[in-house]
Amino acid sequence: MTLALKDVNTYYDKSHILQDVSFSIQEKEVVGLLGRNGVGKSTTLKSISGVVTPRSGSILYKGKELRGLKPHQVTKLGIGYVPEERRIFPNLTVQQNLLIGVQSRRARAQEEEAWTLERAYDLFPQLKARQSSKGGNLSGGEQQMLTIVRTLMGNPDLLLLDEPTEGLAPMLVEVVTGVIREIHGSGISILLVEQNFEVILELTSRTYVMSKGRVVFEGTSAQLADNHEVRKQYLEV
Amino acid sequence: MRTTMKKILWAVCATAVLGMFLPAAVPAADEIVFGVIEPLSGPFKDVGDRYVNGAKFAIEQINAEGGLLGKKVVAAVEDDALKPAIAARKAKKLILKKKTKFIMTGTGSHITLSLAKVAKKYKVINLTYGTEAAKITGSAFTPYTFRCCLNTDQHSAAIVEYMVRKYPQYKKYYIICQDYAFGREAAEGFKKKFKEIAPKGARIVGEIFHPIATKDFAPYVSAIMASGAEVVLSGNWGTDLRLLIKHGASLGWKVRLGNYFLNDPLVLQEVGKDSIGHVAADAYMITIDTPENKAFLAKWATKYKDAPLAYRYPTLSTGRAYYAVRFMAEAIRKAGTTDVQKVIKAWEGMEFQAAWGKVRMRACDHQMITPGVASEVLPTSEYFDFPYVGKPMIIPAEAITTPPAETGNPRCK
Amino acid sequence: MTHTRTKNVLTVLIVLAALVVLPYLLTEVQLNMAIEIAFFSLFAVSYNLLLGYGGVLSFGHAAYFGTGAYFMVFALKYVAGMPILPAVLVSGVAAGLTAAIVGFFCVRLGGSYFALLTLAFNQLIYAIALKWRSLTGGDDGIGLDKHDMYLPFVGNLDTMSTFTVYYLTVIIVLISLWLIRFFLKTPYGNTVACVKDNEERAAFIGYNVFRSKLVLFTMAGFFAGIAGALFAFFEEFVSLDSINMAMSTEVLFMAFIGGTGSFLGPVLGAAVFIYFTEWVSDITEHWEFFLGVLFVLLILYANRGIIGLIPEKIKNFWSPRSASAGER
Amino acid sequence: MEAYAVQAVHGVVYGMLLFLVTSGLTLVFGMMGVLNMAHAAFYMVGAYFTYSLVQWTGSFWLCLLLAPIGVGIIGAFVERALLRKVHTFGHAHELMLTFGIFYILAEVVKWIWGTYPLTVVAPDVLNGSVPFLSATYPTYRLFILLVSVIVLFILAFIMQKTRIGIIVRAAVFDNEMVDILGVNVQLVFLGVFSIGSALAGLAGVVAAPFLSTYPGMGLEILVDAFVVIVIGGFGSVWGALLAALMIGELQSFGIMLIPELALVFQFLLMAIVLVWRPQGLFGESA
Repeated sequence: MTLALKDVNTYYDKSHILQDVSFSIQEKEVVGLLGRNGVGKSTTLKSISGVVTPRSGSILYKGKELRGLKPHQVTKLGIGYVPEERRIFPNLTVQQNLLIGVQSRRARAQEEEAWTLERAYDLFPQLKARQSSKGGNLSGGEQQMLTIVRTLMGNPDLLLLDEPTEGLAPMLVEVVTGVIREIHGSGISILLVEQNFEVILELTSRTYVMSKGRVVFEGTSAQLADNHEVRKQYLEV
Repeated sequence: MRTTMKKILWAVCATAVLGMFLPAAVPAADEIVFGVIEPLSGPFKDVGDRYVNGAKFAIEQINAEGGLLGKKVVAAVEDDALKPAIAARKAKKLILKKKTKFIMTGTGSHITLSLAKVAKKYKVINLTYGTEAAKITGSAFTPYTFRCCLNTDQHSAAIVEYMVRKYPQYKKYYIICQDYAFGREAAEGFKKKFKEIAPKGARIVGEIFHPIATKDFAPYVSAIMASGAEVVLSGNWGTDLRLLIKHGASLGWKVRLGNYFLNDPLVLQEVGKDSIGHVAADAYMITIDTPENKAFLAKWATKYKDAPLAYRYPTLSTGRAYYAVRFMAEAIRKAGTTDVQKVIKAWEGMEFQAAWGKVRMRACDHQMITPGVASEVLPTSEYFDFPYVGKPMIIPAEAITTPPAETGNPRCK
Repeated sequence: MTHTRTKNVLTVLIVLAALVVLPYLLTEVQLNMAIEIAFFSLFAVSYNLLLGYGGVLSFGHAAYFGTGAYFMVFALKYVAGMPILPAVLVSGVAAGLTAAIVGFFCVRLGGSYFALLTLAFNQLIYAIALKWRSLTGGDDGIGLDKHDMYLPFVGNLDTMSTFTVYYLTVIIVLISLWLIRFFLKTPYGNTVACVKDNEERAAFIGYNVFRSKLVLFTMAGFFAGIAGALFAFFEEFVSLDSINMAMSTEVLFMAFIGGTGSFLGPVLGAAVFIYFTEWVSDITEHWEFFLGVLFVLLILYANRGIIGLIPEKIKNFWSPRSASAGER
Repeated sequence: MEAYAVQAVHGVVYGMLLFLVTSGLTLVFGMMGVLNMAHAAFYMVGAYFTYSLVQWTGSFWLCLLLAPIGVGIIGAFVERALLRKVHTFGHAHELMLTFGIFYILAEVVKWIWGTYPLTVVAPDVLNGSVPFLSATYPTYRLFILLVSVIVLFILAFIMQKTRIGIIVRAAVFDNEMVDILGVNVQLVFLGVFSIGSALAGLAGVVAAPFLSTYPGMGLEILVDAFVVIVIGGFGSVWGALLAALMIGELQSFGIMLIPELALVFQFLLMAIVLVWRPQGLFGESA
């Protein structure tokens, strides 16, 4: 088991956002996390990555407790987090954006498959073409690519992706889906938060559905596809 | 942690509040209290310290000689942080709690002017031994205020007298002063006297006012050098004096500077040899060559031999404060009472023998009429291990005294 | 509700009665200090309009205090027969106008920008007071010459008497405090007072944040000016110290030490500040060090000021309605 | 003509000294959004350290290294133990805290070193003059110029060319994201604040023999430094450079042309810039 959350409770000031959330991800698995807006999906990712600290519960990653760690410590353990808002650095060039993500120590540890600028540019030729333009001048799709690749530069073993296809044109959604599949193919586990059900079905083997801060469904993606009740109650608008 | 800290803070505040209500000491009936109000905290502390030590030493001497009117004189010292409002508050405290009828300060004309208001309200004597603004004894005169130091006109005149008498060959004068009330008045004083006694063909080639606490004097020095000035007259003090001399010397100016405060060891210690040949003037200097002064210095040494540089010798303000307090004590003795109105009457027109000569309290404006002393900085000194002023030229009182009609005081016609 | 109201009215009456009899209980030294506390309270409360309600840190509030003080002197000196109360009002208006002009430039900016600009404008106004010697006396300061005060039904009052100055000051300060409080409770005042908490929301729902902030800034300036006028009247002397950065710092200390989160916190702060400086400066020349330490400790551990240190129970008894603008 | 050339050089020298004083302030503001009022106190402490170090070691050159390190350590303590605690309370609290620290440090300096002006003598090699046009020019002023230019180049190099510089610039925009990408932003803050403080200390070392060492030196430079960063645009190193040079030249030529206004030059310049460009010359809009 790579990542296991057990009874995680997270608060913003006084509002109780995550209520006893528990789930787990196996090695090299792609797991989907679904639910309507504001049910706590993003907060779950933030709790794992250390951006917010859960008040109770435990988050074990390869046997290590993550709760209470700072984001950079979590990153150094091998968890890459791509937040929902793209948050590229508009005043830096594409290349400089990528450089910030580099974790030289992790790169050395996994020398064979380490992500380098060259490998990133091979995967995304359009980023190479724009390597010296300012991040602020990229299109939405390019920015989304950049954020994902930037996180890959840290050589994560587990990737937390928060709605990577949000606001992208259908053609770009396909590109992003392809990219995620490719990342998975290179042996990285992925926790994918998505609204786009098609994408989920295509990419994930298992899914969890959240509602009002709790996990209300777990099963294989195929099971979810068949379970109309859950889909109706928790997912469809 | 947070709550403990809160509790501690709370306790501190409570203690503070209680502490405020502790009773203050009330003076004994057989004491005369002199209230000394000076900056004893903040950047002007060393200035205040000196005045306090001068005044205290005078009071000790008075007591050693048997007291005043059979009573012991006590110094009550308060810190005004060089703020008029605080000075006024402390003065009221001294007057109401310690029953003092004599308050004094030497630092800041605005302090003396503010104290004048308090003195007038509570009818006590307001002595200054160091604040020089002409209007203290001029347009803002009150009968309770007495000044036992030079005013800006006298001080400027003494410097100009020295320069013109000793160096009649200099033809080009330049004035540089700080751009505020004191600097402007000092400059007026220079110009007034210069006009009166300038050698033939001599003129003022430039006049410049710079902001207080100027950091770089190079632009000013270059302007002075470009004018070809031989003499620079300045009322600067503090860093504005030290930096003017240092930056002037570093740019290689060849001028003789005449300044109000160059007999201050704190200044001369820092600027060192850059100050040699420059000129200072005052009412009192330790280098005055009279037996009275030698005796005074000997007595001073018994108490302050190992004191900090600022008052190891009664340089600059200390000597002035000493003689001012002695003068006032004599006036009280002459009045035979501490009744303020009677002291005022007795003091007006009274004469007094100071170490440098005879001085007189002018009746109409309560300005001490005194000879001035002026001297040059020499490479070596018997007092300090850095250049210091030598034996002064005594400039007669008539040469530097403002005629009564020009004081702006309605009582002087 | 009625119970609370009764208690409120009672509290107000007790405070008023205490203020009336105070001069008969205090020594003259203490009475002088009470007067100082009164006008500095108003100054600190006016400052707190910016810090507590506006959420902006000004390093230049002395500019308006000083402007008020100088105009008080000018009004009494240059306008023959100027009665005292209108002179106070004129001083406030002069300070308010100054604040409006400065505010026009400053309130667009927030945070550190605002702090720096207010500081710079303070220096500019200070420079004007320093340079314009014929009017202000420059560094020497300028004396205020008092004349008697005529009040209908009361007659001529001797303004040299500390009693008169006390009552005059306290009454004007109380009226000013009441006016500020009253304004903050009007619907418009309420939106102005909340400008800190919902700047973004406010801008979103379409009311004019700029105007609200400017109103707040101008009002703060106006009442600082009134406080300055009272200061001048009490001291009978005004110098650059009333308008320089040190005074701006002191008012920050007063407001913050007392507590920016409540309307009356700064009043407590002014009292503590004056007593503290008076008391500690008698003990040590390094009193400013201890003042600084107190200030930093409060920032770190009790950022609601001294009033925040008072146990809730006592506070609830005295002011059941707690402050409208809470610091986090 | 020569008079103008001399004044121009005076202006450049003083301007670069002002730049040296403000560079650390700009760095800290640009990176952390903290307007560090304690900066002026750090500057003063740097000068006082220089005084004591010269007393002990006899070497001014050593001070150029040790005093900034000492001040940097104080800065590190301030950031780690105090500033970080109030970060969540917002800018006003950070500003007040640094002001409180300024206030305390100014008193501590008086407590330790007294109120007398202290003499720091520059090494002989810097005390002379070099020929310049038809006269001479003090070597120390050229030394000030040299140190400032070196600092400028080092800063520019670090900011533009190194990973640290890139991280710092990224953190200006979104320090949380930088943290998420695996960089310990707290540590970066600590480093930047220490370096900013150390730069203030370095300015203090350079100023000590030139501007005299006394308790008021911090407060007196504070306002000038703030005017520089307002004019230059908050957080912009190039803006600070340009503004400092403008003020230096204005002081030099202004006193020749309109001496009456010497007191308000910098404020006038500031007012003009603010009316024309409220965010300062190089500032991003506020």
